[in-house]
Amino acid sequence: MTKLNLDNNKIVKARELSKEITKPVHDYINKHTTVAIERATLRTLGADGVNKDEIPVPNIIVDALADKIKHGAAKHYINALVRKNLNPQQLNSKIADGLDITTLNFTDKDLIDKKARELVEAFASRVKENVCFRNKKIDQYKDKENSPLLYLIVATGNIYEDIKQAQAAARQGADIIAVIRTTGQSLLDFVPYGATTEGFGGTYATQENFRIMRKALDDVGDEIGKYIRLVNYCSGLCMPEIAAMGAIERLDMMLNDSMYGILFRDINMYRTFVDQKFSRMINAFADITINSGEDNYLTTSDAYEKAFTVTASQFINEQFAFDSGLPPRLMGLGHAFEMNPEKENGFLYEMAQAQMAREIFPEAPLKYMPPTKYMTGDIFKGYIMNAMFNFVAKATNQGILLLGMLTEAIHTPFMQDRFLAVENARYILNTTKDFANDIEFKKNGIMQTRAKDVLNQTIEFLEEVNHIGLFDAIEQKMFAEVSRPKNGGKGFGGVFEKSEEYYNPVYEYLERTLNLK
Amino acid sequence: MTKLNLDNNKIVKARELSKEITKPVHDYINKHTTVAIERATLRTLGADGVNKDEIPVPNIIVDALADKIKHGAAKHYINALVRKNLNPQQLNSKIADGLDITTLNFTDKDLIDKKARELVEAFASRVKENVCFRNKKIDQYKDKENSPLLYLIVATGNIYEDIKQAQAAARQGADIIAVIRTTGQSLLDFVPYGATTEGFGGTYATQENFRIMRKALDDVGDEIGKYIRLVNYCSGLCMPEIAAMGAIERLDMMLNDSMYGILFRDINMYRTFVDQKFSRMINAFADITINSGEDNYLTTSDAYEKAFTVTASQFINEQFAFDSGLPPRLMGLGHAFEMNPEKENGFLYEMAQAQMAREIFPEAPLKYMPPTKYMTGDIFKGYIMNAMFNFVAKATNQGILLLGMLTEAIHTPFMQDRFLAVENARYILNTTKDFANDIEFKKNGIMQTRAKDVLNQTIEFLEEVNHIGLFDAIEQKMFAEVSRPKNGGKGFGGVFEKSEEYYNPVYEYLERTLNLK
Amino acid sequence: MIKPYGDTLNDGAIQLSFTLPVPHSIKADEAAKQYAHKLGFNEVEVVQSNPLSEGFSFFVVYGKTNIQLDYDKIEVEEVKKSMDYYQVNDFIKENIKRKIVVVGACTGTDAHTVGIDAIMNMKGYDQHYGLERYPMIEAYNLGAQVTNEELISKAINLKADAILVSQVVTQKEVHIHNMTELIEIMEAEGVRSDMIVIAGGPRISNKLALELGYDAGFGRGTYPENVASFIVERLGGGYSG
Amino acid sequence: MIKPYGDTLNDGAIQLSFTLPVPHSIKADEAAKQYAHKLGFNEVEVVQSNPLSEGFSFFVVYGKTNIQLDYDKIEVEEVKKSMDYYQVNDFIKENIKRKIVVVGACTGTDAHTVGIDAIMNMKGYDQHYGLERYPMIEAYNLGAQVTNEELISKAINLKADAILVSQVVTQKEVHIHNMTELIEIMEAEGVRSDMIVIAGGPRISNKLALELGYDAGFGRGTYPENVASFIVERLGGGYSG
Ligand code: B12
Ligand code: B12
Ligand SMILES: Cc1ncc(COP(=O)(O)O)c(C=O)c1O
Ligand SMILES: Cc1ncc(COP(=O)(O)O)c(C=O)c1O
Repeated sequence: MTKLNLDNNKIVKARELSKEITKPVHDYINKHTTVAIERATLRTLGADGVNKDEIPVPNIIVDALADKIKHGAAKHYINALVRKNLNPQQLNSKIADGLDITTLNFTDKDLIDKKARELVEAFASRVKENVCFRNKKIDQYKDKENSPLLYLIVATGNIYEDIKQAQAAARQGADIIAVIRTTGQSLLDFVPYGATTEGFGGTYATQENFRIMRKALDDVGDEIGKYIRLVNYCSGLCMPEIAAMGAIERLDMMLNDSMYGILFRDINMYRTFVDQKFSRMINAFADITINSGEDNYLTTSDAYEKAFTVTASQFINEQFAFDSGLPPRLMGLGHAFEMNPEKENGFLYEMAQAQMAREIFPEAPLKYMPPTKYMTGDIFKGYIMNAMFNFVAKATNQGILLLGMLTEAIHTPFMQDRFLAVENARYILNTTKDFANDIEFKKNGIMQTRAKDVLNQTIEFLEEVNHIGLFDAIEQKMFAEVSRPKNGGKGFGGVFEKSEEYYNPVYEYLERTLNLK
Repeated sequence: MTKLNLDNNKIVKARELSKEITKPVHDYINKHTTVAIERATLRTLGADGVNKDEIPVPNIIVDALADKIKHGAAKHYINALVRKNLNPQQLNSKIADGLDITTLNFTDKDLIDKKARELVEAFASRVKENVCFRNKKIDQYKDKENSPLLYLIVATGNIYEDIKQAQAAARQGADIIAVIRTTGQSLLDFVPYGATTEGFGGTYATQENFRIMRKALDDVGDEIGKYIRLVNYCSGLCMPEIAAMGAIERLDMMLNDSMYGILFRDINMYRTFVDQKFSRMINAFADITINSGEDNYLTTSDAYEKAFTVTASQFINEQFAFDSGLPPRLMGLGHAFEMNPEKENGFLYEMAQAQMAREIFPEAPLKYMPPTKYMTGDIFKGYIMNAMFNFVAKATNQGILLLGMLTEAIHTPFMQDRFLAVENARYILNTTKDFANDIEFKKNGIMQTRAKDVLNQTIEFLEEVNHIGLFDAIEQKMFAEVSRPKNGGKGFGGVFEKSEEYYNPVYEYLERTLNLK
Repeated sequence: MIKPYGDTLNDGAIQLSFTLPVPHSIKADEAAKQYAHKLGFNEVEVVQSNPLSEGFSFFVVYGKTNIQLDYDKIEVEEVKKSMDYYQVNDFIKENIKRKIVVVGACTGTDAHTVGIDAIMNMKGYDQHYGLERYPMIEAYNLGAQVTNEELISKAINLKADAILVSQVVTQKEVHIHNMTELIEIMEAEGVRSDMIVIAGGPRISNKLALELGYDAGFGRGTYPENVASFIVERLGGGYSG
Repeated sequence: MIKPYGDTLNDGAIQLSFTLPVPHSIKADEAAKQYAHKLGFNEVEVVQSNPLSEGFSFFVVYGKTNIQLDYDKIEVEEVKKSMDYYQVNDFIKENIKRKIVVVGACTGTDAHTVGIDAIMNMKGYDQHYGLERYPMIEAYNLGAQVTNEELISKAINLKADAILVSQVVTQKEVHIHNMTELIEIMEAEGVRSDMIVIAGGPRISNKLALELGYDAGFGRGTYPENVASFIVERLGGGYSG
């Protein structure tokens, strides 16, 4: 028997509702493309580099296409390669120097298709090699992994400083390193280029930064006998491009939510929904675990009152993930320990919520976020809040544990803060190791009742969303207490209805490979 | 059903064994008195003050009696009062000035008895008033009490500095204040006199210090609307005198163990056993909760391996307490959270042990001691160890929670250390409030099995002690891994076989009142 | 004169923790100790030291210092008791005699809305109504990630009496750059003196804000009425409550 | 030259916490800040402040300092690699050619036996045999709360080569008084130079012990072989291992 004794019919019901909710969105998605999807497609085919104004080659191409983009950008790039008989690097530098490939006449369809197959094959085999390498390393070093995996962030703004911090964290016991992005990058409609050393509250996500951090983590991993996973942010206006870059540079996890950009970055909803699908297909193909962002709801809403919005969003994220070919084992659905520490029995409510996520999504490597909102300058109090959080994480068998920092309310982590966070987690995880197996929840006790109530509220909420429709529900403030107009927000101009002759060999390849057609 | 599902027959068995073990000791106790018992008796009758060499009046009398003490000291003091027609204060100063009352001829037995009744009555009514006052205050302020009660120590060495610290602690949320004694006082065969400002690692226990701290706590208690309990150490060579002083000055709890002095202070075993009985009778009469010292076993032995010695000692302490007329509600039996923090599932073993104490001694306000041995200079780690300790305390419904200090390995507590300790406890107690009620332990799980094993080991151990006899068992290192020779240790010279005509109206009064005869 | 207090008056006891960029070793411990001495501590105990990584070590230190502070000489601005919701509205009615206009935003790349929402939103914060609720205040909350240009032009259009700027992210001094820029643009456009400009955020102090050319700065735990009081008093002459 | 490290080389970041004997107030916060300035910090943030009692307030502070330390100039005694159990016994056999006698105790009012037991008892500590186990050492552990007189007279009677003193309680410098007294008595009795005298305990450093007239001092984490090595080398001339 499960601990919470939830009614399975209700879980099934919630899943059905999410399927109904996402259906019309999915119809929309299938009919549209975006500038970001096209740029991402170009990247998988080999487009890269920047011109003298630091404009990336994929942007130059897409900008030049303007609304011809509705036919797909890939054909132009492949055509140019064939016609000019160049390899991608050569073509990229010509484009950077001013060549406008969108004005070239198209060559034979067969030649283009052949070249497309070759390029897609090159991308696919690179990604498959990455997956293979990763699996081998994980398998080799499995014994030393923590359970849950310990996830630490670095956020110095300087990739070389980040490396020091990341390697230190790995040596201290981290399993996963996330390089936090600089504030504001998510609103850039291009991906910066090269190694960077100047970010605010985080470091730019660039392909070069991915590459050098990947290497640094592989090195320290071999040193300590562990595979250290690398995470970045597959979100914002360049979501699909980041997915492509991550697949190529062997990132292992990606923050990637179906609605986060809409609600928390005011990115247009159509843009986000269309982008997230392709991004997730790439993530699925590259065997990259996504982390959804339900924790964010609780930074603006009350974690006790609005717990159901987290559960509802998990169901919706799951459904969108299914639609993109992501298997449950790659769904790092998010949630967080954010109740007011002054709340009587807060620990029980947190445990109930975390256990509920565990039982509803049994195969998902749930990603559990630490207290942030109620952290204060009292680093001592914060440190024990983090301990209770670690306890719940272990007791409810979470997959990914983002470690809380005792200085959360003060600054981005110091090196010593991370050390103390790992020390905290290791102590708690070890001393409470089999606690969850050793107890049962009292029938109709506080925890069982709480989970039942939240599930009921979730179903009510999903019914209402389904009734109104997801687009309108978002407009009507039903999520995160924020209203986002359908045609408002950033990036709406980058959404295009696909033409009849829309061509995208990468999208097709992925659809086929992921059995989405 | 209980959480641990312990076999009740085994609990009964362990109790029977303890009864058998203490029987021969009790026979010894009944036949003997000690210098400390006589001095304590004198104190209850009014003896007090010091001479110019700082020798306390009770010591002057007892020293003068030499081995005439076997008839009891009380008769001499009462006789002197009657013969000289003085009140105790007047007599005390005469004694301090050199009067030797042991050379006075005895007056009429009747006159002595009458005076004895009067003096005992005065003592009894003072103590009863104290009890009454305390109960009234506790009742009045009940709502603000924590559960478990939060117990904090002060240890500056200076009673006036202690007061500041104690009042600060009370304002921060403490329910109980213990004034730690200066190192070495337990080996003094007299009680120092007056207010003191010079102690090492603690403050002298003197009647004046008791009095002024009592007043300070009553004051701050009224300020914050709480009854603040005061604790001191009823142990060492002056155990019965401290009991008497505590009864008079309305202390509320006393550290008081039947074997602690033997094992941890190398005080002679006969002396200790005889002293502890009278001390406990006074405590019982004054409605003072005792705190036994089982935690001390774990500072020298391993808490996992030697857990059974704690349980065994609890049974023995309980039996000795019964023999002195202490009801279970005054038995603050001790134990501690002292397992190695690196131990896998350590939290479960601690929880099992604490829950076992709870189930075996359902009415006792168990006193739970924090981690000390594995505390290090890493104050952050220490702080979360204390959090886990607080968690177990709440989950197993302990009565008295001695708060751990994050600086345990460094110094006696700073004011801020105490504040942080209270903050820690209040957060944990509140956030996990009904956790214990909301869970059950898995049948034959780690915790149930552990408790069963420890109870079995306890019984085996008690059987062996019973077989060998308690005196020899102590000599043979069976407790605390230390051997104490029967005739060795401090204070053996102060033990005397009572004569036929031994006279002690206080002892008799207490025996009668406590239904021990 | 005061000193820190551990368990005895003027014992000067302080707890420190820090990392040094040196490999964990006995030499590192000694360095930590001597470093504490350099900070003015005389009795120093390095009670814990841990390796963090190659070339980095972490220390917990307790020390005692003789450095004293003259407490009587500490000057803090007198915290004016701020008006409450009702008093602010009454004050505007009586002294300013028209609705006042306030425009607020979390500016630059900073996306933290909770702070500015706490001040401005209808529902307010911790049982204190936000400015939108004030009948005598027209409040416009532009949200987060608003550029300085946008904020200023909006304020000009609305003829704002006051601008509220929230800044939460302070890493690498990003808030300083951003706050300075706002004032520079306003001065360039010649509108600085037309409005009261106020900054707020958990790491913003009044002192810092004044230095950067703002009229006031508000930190942690500010309530809407605090900033409302300030604005209306500036606009309508002092308040003697 | 080094400085503390937060997240950037030489940022000089340090965490502090302390109590000031002043009532909790804005003035108290400012005092905490200025106090940190006096300690040499320039960017100071009082991130938390709490009332502790009437007239006492507690602060958590982060600060950045420019104070530097010349790491190259730090001198620590070279830690001689200590001999192990076998080497010590062999060394005694070869160089001293008789059993040596060691007498130890935790002295004064100090009742902490665990430390001296760790060094002397048969079973040892953390898998390191205690001195009683060494075939070439005759070890006498007198336990705790032993007076200096007792310890000295026992050492004289046993013709001890070395005396081991453990001191754990250090409050109000009780260990200093007690350790000093031992040396004074030994000197008065003219036996100081007859024996090696060693102190140990969690707050004892070699430096302190030397200052008080001991031959050596051992702190936290000492193993029996460390002190055994020291003794036999002193008795039998250097060891080059
Ligand atoms: C919630 C939160 C978020 C949410 C924000 C959601 C939202 N819609 O606002 C999310 C998850 C999106 C987020 C993201 C990030 N965050 Co954030 N976040 C926090 C958190 C946990 C709480 C902040 C909060 O809501 N406080 C509650 C409000 C009520 O308090 P307040 O802002 O201080 O406001 C009060 C006063 O300051 C004042 N006030 C504030 N503004 C104004 C304005 C005026 C005019 C006045 C008068 C008063 C005033 O009044 C308010 C009420 O009293 C803090 C950590 C913490 N516990 O403090 C980190 C924190 C602020 N975030 C931080 C960072 C770095 C980020 C990121 C940049 C990380 C990244 N690289 O991705 C991102 C990106 C955001 C961006 N582009 O800016 C850092 C900032 C470090 C620093 N000092 O520079 C913090 C301290 C966490 C940390 N230790 O790293 N974050
Ligand atoms: C266990 C313990 C006790 C036990 C002692 C049991 C026993 N038989 O020893 C009990 C409960 C009895 C006790 C009582 C007291 N304790 Co106590 N106790 C501790 C505790 C928890 C652990 C000490 C310990 O065993 N450490 C383990 C051993 C192996 O480590 P060690 O002693 O450092 O020894 C190592 C080295 O230092 C070195 N070493 C030690 N001695 C020697 C000698 C030589 C020659 C050499 C070469 C090396 C050497 O080698 C050892 C192995 O590496 C500490 C707190 C802590 N976590 O450290 C408090 C602590 C030491 N106690 C303290 C106090 C104040 C007391 C009391 C005085 C309190 C009171 N007023 O009642 C009493 C009274 C005792 C007295 N009269 O001295 C304080 C001391 C504060 C200070 N700095 O002055 C501490 C720090 C707790 C605190 N924060 O208040 N205590
Ligand atoms: C799902 C998700 N995406 C992205 C981010 C990062 O934010 P930004 O979009 O500003 O990079 C977060 C941060 O919490 C997140 O939860
Ligand atoms: C039962 C008991 N008595 C007394 C004491 C205090 O020790 P001392 O006898 O040195 O005052 C303790 C300390 O832990 C104790 O547990």
